[in-house]
Amino acid sequence: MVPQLFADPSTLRAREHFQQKDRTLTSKVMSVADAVRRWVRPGDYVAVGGFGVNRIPTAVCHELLRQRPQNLAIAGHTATHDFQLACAGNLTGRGRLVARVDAAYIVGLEARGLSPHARRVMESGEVEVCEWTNYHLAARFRAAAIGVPFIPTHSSLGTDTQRRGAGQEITCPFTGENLLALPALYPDVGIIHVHEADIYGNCRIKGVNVADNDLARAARRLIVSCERLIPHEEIRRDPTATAIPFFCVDAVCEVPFGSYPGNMAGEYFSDEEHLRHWLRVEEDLEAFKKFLDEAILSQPDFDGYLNYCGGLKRLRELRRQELLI
Amino acid sequence: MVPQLFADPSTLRAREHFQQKDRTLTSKVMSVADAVRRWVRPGDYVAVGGFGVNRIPTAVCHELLRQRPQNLAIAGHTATHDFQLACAGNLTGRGRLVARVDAAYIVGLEARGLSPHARRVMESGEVEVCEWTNYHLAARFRAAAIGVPFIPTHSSLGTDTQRRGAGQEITCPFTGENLLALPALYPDVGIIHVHEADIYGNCRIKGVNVADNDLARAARRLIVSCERLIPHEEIRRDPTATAIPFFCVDAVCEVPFGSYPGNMAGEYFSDEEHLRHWLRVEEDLEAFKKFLDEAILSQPDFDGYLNYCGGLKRLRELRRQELLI
Amino acid sequence: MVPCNKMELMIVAASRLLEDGKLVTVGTGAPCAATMLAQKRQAPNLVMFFEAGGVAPLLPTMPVSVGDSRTYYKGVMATSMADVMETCQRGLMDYAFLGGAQIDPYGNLNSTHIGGDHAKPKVRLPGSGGACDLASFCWKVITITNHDRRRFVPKLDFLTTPGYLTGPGAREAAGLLPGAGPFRVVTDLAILGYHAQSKRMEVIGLRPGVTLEQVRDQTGFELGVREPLGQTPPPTAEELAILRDQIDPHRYLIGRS
Amino acid sequence: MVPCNKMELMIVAASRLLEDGKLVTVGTGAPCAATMLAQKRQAPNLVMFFEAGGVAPLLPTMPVSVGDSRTYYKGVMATSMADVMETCQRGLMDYAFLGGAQIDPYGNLNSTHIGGDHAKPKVRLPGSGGACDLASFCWKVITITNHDRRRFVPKLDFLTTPGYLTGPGAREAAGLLPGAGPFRVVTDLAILGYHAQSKRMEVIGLRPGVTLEQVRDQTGFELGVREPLGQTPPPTAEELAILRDQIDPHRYLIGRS
Repeated sequence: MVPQLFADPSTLRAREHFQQKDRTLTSKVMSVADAVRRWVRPGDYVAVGGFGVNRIPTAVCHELLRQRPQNLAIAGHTATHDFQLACAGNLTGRGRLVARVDAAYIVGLEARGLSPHARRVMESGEVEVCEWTNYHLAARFRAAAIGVPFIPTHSSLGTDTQRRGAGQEITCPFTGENLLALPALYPDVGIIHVHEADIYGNCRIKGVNVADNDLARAARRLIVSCERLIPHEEIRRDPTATAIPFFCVDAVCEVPFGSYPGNMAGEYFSDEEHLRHWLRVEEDLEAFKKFLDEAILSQPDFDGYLNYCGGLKRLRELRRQELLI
Repeated sequence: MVPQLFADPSTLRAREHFQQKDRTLTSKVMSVADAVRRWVRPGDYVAVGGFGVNRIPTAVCHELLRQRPQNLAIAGHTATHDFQLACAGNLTGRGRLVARVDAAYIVGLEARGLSPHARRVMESGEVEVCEWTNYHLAARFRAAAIGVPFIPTHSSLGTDTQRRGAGQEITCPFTGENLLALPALYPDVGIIHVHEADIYGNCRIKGVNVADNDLARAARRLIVSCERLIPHEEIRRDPTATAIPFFCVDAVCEVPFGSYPGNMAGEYFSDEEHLRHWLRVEEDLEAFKKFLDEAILSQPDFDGYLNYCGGLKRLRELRRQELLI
Repeated sequence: MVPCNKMELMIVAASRLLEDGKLVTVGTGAPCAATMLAQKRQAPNLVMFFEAGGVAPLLPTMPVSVGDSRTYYKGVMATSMADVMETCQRGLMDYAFLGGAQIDPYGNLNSTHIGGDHAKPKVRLPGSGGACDLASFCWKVITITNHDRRRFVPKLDFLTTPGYLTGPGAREAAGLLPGAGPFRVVTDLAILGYHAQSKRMEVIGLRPGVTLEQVRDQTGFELGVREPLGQTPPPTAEELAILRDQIDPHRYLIGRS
Repeated sequence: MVPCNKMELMIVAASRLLEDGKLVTVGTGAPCAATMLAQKRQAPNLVMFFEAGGVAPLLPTMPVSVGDSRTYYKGVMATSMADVMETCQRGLMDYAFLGGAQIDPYGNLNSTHIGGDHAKPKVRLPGSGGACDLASFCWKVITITNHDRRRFVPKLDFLTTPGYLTGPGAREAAGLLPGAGPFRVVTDLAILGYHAQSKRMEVIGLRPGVTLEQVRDQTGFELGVREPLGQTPPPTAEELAILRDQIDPHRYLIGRS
């Protein structure tokens, strides 16, 4: 099987989209449910920000599970709990959330181990896979943000990762060096979680940015969740601090603790106990379905999940851990 | 005449250099004179940061004039007063400072007009020119910072700017789009001015970054001047604020008002009167040589120039202008 | 008609071209003033960019440089030049204002050199700066310029910045992105656009009191007309008042004319 | 010899490979502990990077993730993944620590799948993550792993991450950058390197009490020896004390062995 591109790298067609994209300074504040309803469509290519469990938009990922648009393509970039959540939409009784994945890092939770359910999904053969590396996907977002159809790299030449990926070898016109051209990746929908945003979507991120500055610019539509809304005037007080400008953003959802059980720099540490629970409960599919239903699907919103997991008491503990208190 | 590259875009040879580059956390604080003596060699390719007269490393440019290494190549990127200063090293009686220029923006000072002396130099035929655009040079720094020999762009195809430049047309392997490949630009020496740096060279910049983050990473050697040294601990207090890491930096020179007569965001506005004086005095070559001698060459250091230009009184006025007081 | 000078005339005419809710990259001077005026009238949500990295400032005064600290004073973002240019390259920038020493019938611009040859020019000019990039990327390029035969030439000494290059299909053939390019030329004599098929410059509106003949006299190439050719409405008292009282109270710009 | 477990043995051995004044990209666990130990001994100016963007943190505890907030706690920079990877690509990164489920004689690694085929694997693993990038870019790649035949295989099920590929000249022929690649494999039985000509893995030091035969028994391919083959010096009391008291006081890592 020839590896194929799951997203169109053409600058021309990206420009046709961006030309039409709304760029007025109007409030984009809405609920997570409304954001997903409005901006995610079946078959979309979805890219999720953060790294591992850190600064991931958990609340929005939950809403994808609840609304379950079918047959998404997913950017498996530094994906851990976010990929667990995506896979929870497959083989659990309501069709197939994930149909295709650009795999750079999937099914694992770093040193915590592999996700039994994500493995179950990926080993079932029901998800089409194309291989990449973390840098490949970061560079593909970058190419899209730049507005060119590819960016070259010296990475991965001669590997099966390259052979099972969809890059193309090219020769440098200046040096004759052999390079791998990485196609621009314009996700239909980008989803990121940030520390602060104003109602228009101007965003600030503390700590590592991972690939989110580029992802935000590359995404045709962008859903931002934030720990807190801040006044527009505060953005204007320090324009150097703005990581993502409003004209990239389509929805702004205020979700305190929105990255739980992940780590949000300066706010709360990851809930390692709860993450271990996930890995355990995933082992048995029926138990996992019951857990999903109780913890997420039957909850009206993310606050419900937070309460299910120990509520403010637990969150306060995680905050102390983060602050080394 | 076929346009040619003034710098080697090869990743391989850049890597050989960077592998050897000192990367220890040791103090790099030195005088501007020592920095130029130590890090700039005749024939070097030199790139200067900032934009227009804004956040330019004037003090280091003056030192180039004083020491006058011969036959430099210059990145004429958003260059205004910095290019005036470079050209002051040609046709003024001590050989030829500038031998080659990658011209994106040169000889002009934006709405202030054209520099008579920079024109004199560029119209003399003694400087070899290759044409680019501001974005071309920014993207060439970026390619070098990325560590690839080129980056593609859709800019400038079909123009004389392209024909008198040294990019190469390539075809996108994914979309068939025609693109211009821009060769990586690794300057031998980068020179930038920043707001704050620690003794190791970790730097913070306020306001627009222009191309300096990429330039700093692309440069084989990097001289940083800063408005003020700050404690290393202050850098570690807020790592998100670091724009340039120490391992890119070879010299750190504390030069308060080091961008004068340029504008330093939050510190002082540009001295428009003095800039007008430069344009006037350049008209007559002999008068200009006298001015250079008095204002710069006979001064022991940059403080001397500041005093020549009105000293702290004038700087206080410019500070008030900047702060809109 | 309220008396006004050429610069005021051009700024007001240019400001009227800008729609609300769009993005525009400006330089200092007339483009910046035109954008500020539009923001205070029909386009409060027009967002101003400067190529050095300033986005959506609340300008306290007219900037003297495209990179000075005014260009991001109370802005929503102070970023890099690459970020601004790449925002243009991926198709978000609606307008760009560009100028040059020469403009040809296809809206190509020269800002590199006049006379001589490239290696030893008679007059060396700054070069592209960001102009060639913006003209490659932005959907609608507007030029504000005085109208005379030295500027409006049949053939440029150097094609720095692309208009329609050699005519229909030429941009696409060269590989430039479709749909972008020249839109309007605003001069002290007329407003000009480009013929839909031939891509050649044509007059679409005359200043009050200016004849087509006068315009043709000051243009070094044949100039078509978009029918019906009318007069451009003169600046209103309100427009001039905003320009004079709020945008350029010290007459740095409008005092030049 | 101070008693210690396999994990402690490997961490100490790896830490000794790291020279002062160099840059190293680490993962969580043993690589991070080895780097911290080196910093507290021979390499106080060794700079630690994490691929998510953390540079030179003063780690308050062992991170649980390559992107958690510890990885830039009091760091000199918290940047992007691209910035870290590109620092590697342009040749500044001296060391990288990489692991995998399988390693072959040329130091190639598999972390993508075991068994089955790619579309329907028996065991799906995470994939490259940043490993393939780091192995393409960094000058000296170090692997820390338990030594057994399931891991040390003659042929990988999937070549995720490049070692010397198929042998001498293969990296260069594929277009990978010269001079970078596999350096050492640190196991519970031995320290291994690569033969200068053949690029095949070879034993360069045995753990105290381990025989060459034992190592070969646990290796699924032919294993050469760099003469004279000696024993690797055991961890010193000082090294173990730092590791146990300062680096991993809660024994999260060294308690696993």
